[in-house]
Amino acid sequence: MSVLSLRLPWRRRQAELASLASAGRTPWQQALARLWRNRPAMLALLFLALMVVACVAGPWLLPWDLETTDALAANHAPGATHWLGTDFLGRDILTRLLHAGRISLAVGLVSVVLSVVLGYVLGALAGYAGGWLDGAIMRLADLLMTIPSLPLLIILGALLSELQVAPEQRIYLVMLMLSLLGWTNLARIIRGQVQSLRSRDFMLATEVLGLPLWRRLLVHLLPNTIPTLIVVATTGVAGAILNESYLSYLGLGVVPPTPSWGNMMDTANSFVDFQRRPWLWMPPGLAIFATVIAINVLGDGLRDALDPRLQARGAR
Amino acid sequence: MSQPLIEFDRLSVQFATEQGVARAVQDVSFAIQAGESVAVVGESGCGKSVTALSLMGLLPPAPACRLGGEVRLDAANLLALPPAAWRPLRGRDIAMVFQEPMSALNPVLSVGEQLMEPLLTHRQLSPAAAWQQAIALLQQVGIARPEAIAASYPHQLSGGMLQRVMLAIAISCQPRLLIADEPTTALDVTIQAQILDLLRRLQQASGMALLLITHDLGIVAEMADRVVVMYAGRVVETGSVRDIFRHPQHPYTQGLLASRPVPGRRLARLAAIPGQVPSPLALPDHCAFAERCPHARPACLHRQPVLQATSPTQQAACLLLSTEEAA
Amino acid sequence: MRTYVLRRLLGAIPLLFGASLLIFLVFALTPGDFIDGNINLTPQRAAELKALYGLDRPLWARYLGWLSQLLHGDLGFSLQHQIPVSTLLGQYLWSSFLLALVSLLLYWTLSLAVGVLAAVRPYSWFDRVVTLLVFAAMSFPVFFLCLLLIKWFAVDLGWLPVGGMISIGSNATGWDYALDVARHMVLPVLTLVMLQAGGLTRYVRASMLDALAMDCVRTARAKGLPERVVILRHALRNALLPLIALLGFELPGLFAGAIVTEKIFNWPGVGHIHIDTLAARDYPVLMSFTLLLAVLTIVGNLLADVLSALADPRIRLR
Amino acid sequence: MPTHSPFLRRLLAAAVAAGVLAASAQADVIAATNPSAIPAQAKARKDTIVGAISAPQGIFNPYLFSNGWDENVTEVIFGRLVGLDAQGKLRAEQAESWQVSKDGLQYTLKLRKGLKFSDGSPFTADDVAFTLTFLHDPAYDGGTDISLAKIKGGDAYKAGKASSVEGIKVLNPQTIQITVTEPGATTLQLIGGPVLSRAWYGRGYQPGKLDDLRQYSSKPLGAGPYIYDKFVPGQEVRFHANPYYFAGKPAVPNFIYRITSDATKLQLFQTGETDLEGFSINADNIEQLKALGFANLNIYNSSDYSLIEFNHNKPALKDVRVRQALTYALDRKKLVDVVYQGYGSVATLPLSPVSWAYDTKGVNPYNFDPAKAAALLDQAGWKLGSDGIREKGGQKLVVTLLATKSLFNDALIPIAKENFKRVGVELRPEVSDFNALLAKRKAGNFDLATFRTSGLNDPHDGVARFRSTENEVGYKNAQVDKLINAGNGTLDIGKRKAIYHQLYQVLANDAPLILLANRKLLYVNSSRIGNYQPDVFNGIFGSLPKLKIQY
Repeated sequence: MSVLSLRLPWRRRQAELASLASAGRTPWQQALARLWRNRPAMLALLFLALMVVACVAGPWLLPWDLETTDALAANHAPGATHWLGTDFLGRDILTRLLHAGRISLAVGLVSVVLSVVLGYVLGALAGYAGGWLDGAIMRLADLLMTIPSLPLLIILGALLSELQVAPEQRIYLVMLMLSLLGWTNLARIIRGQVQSLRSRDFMLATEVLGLPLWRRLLVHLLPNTIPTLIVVATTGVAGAILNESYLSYLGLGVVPPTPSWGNMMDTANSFVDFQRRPWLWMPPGLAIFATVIAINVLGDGLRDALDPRLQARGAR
Repeated sequence: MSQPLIEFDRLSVQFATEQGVARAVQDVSFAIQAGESVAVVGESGCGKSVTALSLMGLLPPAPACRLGGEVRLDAANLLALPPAAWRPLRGRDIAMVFQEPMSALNPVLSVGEQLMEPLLTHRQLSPAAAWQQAIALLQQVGIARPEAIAASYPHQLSGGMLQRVMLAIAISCQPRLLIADEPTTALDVTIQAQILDLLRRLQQASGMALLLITHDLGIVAEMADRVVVMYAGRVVETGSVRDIFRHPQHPYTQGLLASRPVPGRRLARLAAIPGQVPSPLALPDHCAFAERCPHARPACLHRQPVLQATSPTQQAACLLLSTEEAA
Repeated sequence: MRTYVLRRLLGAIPLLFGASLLIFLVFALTPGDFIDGNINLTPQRAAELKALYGLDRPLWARYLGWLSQLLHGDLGFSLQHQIPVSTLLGQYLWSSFLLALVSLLLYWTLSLAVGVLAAVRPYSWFDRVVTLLVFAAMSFPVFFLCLLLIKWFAVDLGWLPVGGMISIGSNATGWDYALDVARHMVLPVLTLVMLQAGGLTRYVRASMLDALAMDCVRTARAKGLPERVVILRHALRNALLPLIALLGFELPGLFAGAIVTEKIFNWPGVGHIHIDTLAARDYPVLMSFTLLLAVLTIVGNLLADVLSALADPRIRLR
Repeated sequence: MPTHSPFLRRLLAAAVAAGVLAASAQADVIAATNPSAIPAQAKARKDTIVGAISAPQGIFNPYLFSNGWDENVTEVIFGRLVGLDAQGKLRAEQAESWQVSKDGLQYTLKLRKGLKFSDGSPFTADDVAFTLTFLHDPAYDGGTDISLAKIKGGDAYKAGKASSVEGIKVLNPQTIQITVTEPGATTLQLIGGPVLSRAWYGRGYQPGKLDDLRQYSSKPLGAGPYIYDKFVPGQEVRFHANPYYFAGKPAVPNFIYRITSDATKLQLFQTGETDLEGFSINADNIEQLKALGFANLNIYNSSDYSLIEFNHNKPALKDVRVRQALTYALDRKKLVDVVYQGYGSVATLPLSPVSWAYDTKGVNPYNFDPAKAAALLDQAGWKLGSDGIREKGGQKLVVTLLATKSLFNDALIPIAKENFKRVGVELRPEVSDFNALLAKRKAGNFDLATFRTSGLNDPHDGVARFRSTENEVGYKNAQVDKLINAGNGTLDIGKRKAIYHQLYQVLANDAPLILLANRKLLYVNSSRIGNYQPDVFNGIFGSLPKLKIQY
């Protein structure tokens, strides 16, 4: 038989079996319990937690100063003195990597959480409520999608510098604004899914039961859209971390000398650095990679925990 | 007795889950004769649907799900078949009707298309002939405007209507066995009766065997020749409808009958039996019903009962029965 | 259906006016203009030039001027390139479109195939390898990928040109021209496919996993349909529905130009025009180009809605 | 202290080499070691040289282009009446000779005999008059500011009060006379630029309406070494040799400007797609290019300089001691070493080291001296606060720095921040794109701004920004104004040199800005191309007519 052959992913009954095992608790407690038992998800969570701790505490533990430049120690390969080498100003890569993680992790998570929440709520509302609300939300989305983001960012950069907002806080305001503009794509996708889900019997049942709207959106529709949200979240985290460095061209990103994973990679964008000094770009690249993988695994775990019916672990 | 159509022989099914191994079905043995109606009864999670699906080959593949024993169709072990050899049997020899007609049909394909599929696959009809046949089948299941219904999509039809469509699909290739997994649970009471009536008529007309999976003893009494009672993955009692309803031997069967729904009130389920079904992840080595059993003795917490004949047509698995006999 | 499309099209008119106003305001408020960017001008000469270009007129007058121009079908005159904006865009838009269209076709095909395969065998080695590759491609910037491809295929192996759209000094026409362009397209297309396929593969996989879990897929199997039919006809058709919205987003993308990729491969696309004109604050070009993308965005979303309704009988058009 | 890395040794060696070269006007050449390594693709191009260019836009009119790449294209097509040599001195090209009256108010240019445009039509003084008159058109919006030449009657013509420019007089087909109202050292370069043919450009031209003339931007006609063939947008500009070029038809029949970008120019050169290319200068690039074997490396000083500008309208920066202190506080040597890796130098004068006017004698070099900086700040009344930041009258000494994102600034900002902190000054960098930077600067909303000048042809171009009439950031110094005017008011190089030397000393003491660096440029040619001698004032154009293909 062809590669496509497979047997039915066996979910529903298995879920019933699992739910029997944890009967007698509220759905949320059950979900948490399921998440707790999900070993890959817990490992991912542990990894993220360790990363946060390392980024917060690490720079204090290392002997190198973040901003002190040393022309004589420029571009050293990794070694005993500098474990991950030094950059073109002789600054310790490891120290900068960990320090950069503070901003990059915060930026990645903040922007993703914001746009996912906005995109989900508005998309689900539009798809579920339909009618004029759907029309209004979608036309607003259309309009927002037409606004050119680059000049808007330049304006924002000028405005923030006019208002004398400290550079280290600007990035968060920018993330907020990008989320306010950037929910549109996700909202359209979610809306499409919800329109299909709306007519499935379990949603009709919630309507018949007269459950409040928020409960229908959060408890019944959310688990069904989680796979999409995970995809958006993982692509979003990587994108936000990398794009942060492009924002600094417009005065909106992190201002040098403060490091971020994005701008660390960005300074190694010449072919020579790429080929001959991998220590300049590999550490931040791998850090982003690991973060994205961890978030993906955690997201999968969350999905399984929230709606075991959708468990897709087949041959795990 | 002639060669049975279907024979479950010490079937066991285990699922590997994150939390451990779930023993969904253990040591299940029973047979279905050609043209016979057999009902499998039990609470949800007792393994009755898994048993049915093992017959269809629709359980997940190896590492996630492990099968033991044999399931035989015409004396050939289905579990030993490669997937490719199993597929042509589905829909042609064995068909299945599911609990929720709303989700069991594909929302983006028209009813007619879905009805034509098995005809095209198993009977190699031309599309035009398959369409004609589909209309005829819809008429056969009592649908008034078959052309209009065939052109419509599942979301445009009521639950009862959809279950009729499901039945039409199931009988389209004249299977020898029809599995009906809680076929009326999701439907209104009035529709339930119509569907059951239809099911019975179809069975009589074609002479196919019926494996009815239900928790509703009312339906069992109406439809079945024989009953298989399952509890926690095991068969606890089996016998003719008369045997089971007149003199149930197993305390669980007795409890089930005592908690039979009062007419007009559905979903009363098993209020009469205290406690809960044990988790398939943590099944005891002793009688799984012992904790809930009103007649349990100390021995019940130490041994696993086996099925034994209590009459020529009835068998039960209970230690109480064997100790009484021994005494 | 026809009335729905008609109503949406009519509804797009005020939307477009809104978009044009927003776009105008955004650019009008952007710090700096075409004259400010020239450090060699004396203040007197700068003032003279601003008056020549009408940059000293009040905002509303400039907006109305632009609007009436647009309504006459005139996209304006590029300050920087000194040719009509339509001519300028015409020079670069189609090469961007060509690149984007070929990549689009390839990465949708690839993503669908890979996403479906990964979903059919979730957590298999194939799925895991694909997942890792996708996330690796996401975690490193575009230019790394471009540089790597150039190093391998153009410098070390010498199979393909480093960049550009035609060979140096080439006067080829007809088939020879097409072949020349095709050779130059390979690497940028490869880059775009690798970049875009990542996210899309994840979407397809998630959507397909969802579809495979539907009861109707089990029904299809119970009917004894061949696995190929179960996957492609029953599961994939359901999995494609949420992806239609994504397809709608691609329409403006076809004409927007891939900024980094075009730059590194010297592809004469509209991406660098966008960046150059922004750096020079050539507002007539920027505004018209942005408005063009706005129109495409609105049309793309409308198309997505119509397609969704055609593909999903449950979504009735209101 | 770790032992020196091989990289550092290379860096030091390069720095020594660069020091030796610093005063040389000619390019330092690192010759190809293995010409046989020339890629086959390049060798196959027997009659064509491929140069590199960044982003031409297709406005091939020397007075209408809006970006410098188009200017490079027009140089090839048009040539000039009066050019510059490798030292920045005037050089006769299409004009055979010129005379300037004693008072510097009258310029007489004599054209070469038998000059022809590339279509064979005659090139006369009338065409020069047409060109200069056109530049006074009120509708003219190009980058050339002819008003700086102060031609007599120019303003009247521009205002529509005269039908011709009074100061432009054609004496005979070979001679033109220009009368100006103010002497100017750069006037000859302004009036001795590229010439537009009246027959070609003037056909449908009417004063006040440029539309007709503009259409010839894509069909240029000039008298330069090569004739324009075709512009393939985003790809290349193609030329063929001009048989009517005054110095003789160039030896190589075809020339192409191929569009390249920083990311892949090395790969394009390496695979033989380009013959001539410019690279940003650093040890990495030089090492890679040398390794190719077939590349000739030409290294020479650039004519621009980078700087940090003070906003003189800010009270703290009005104090000369603060400006001096900030200059002393900045370790510019380190900056130059890190960025240019031995191929640049700390700027002491607002001028390229190759210029004839370059003379640092007696000019304060402001060597890195944090102690002196601290002392100056103390004198100015800025006392160290408890947080390590100086304050005066409750005001903290916090300065903003406007910068764009660039490799140079990636090094400048960390170094400046660290250096300033050391003397008790907090630096707040503000990054934006260049246009927004200039807008902010114009609005006066900044303390410091950093950027690089464009290429400077005359010493006057380097100091014009300090003149109070042209300064946009509030700098005023009467003595400086006087010296700048004097320097621009005579054409005698000896006199000018003395004036500028005095001006540089005054400017250094006044510290109106922090001069950062003079960089070097790296131009590379495939060794198959002979006679290639790029220089700072002419780039590749200076030797273009003489190039030949050797392999």
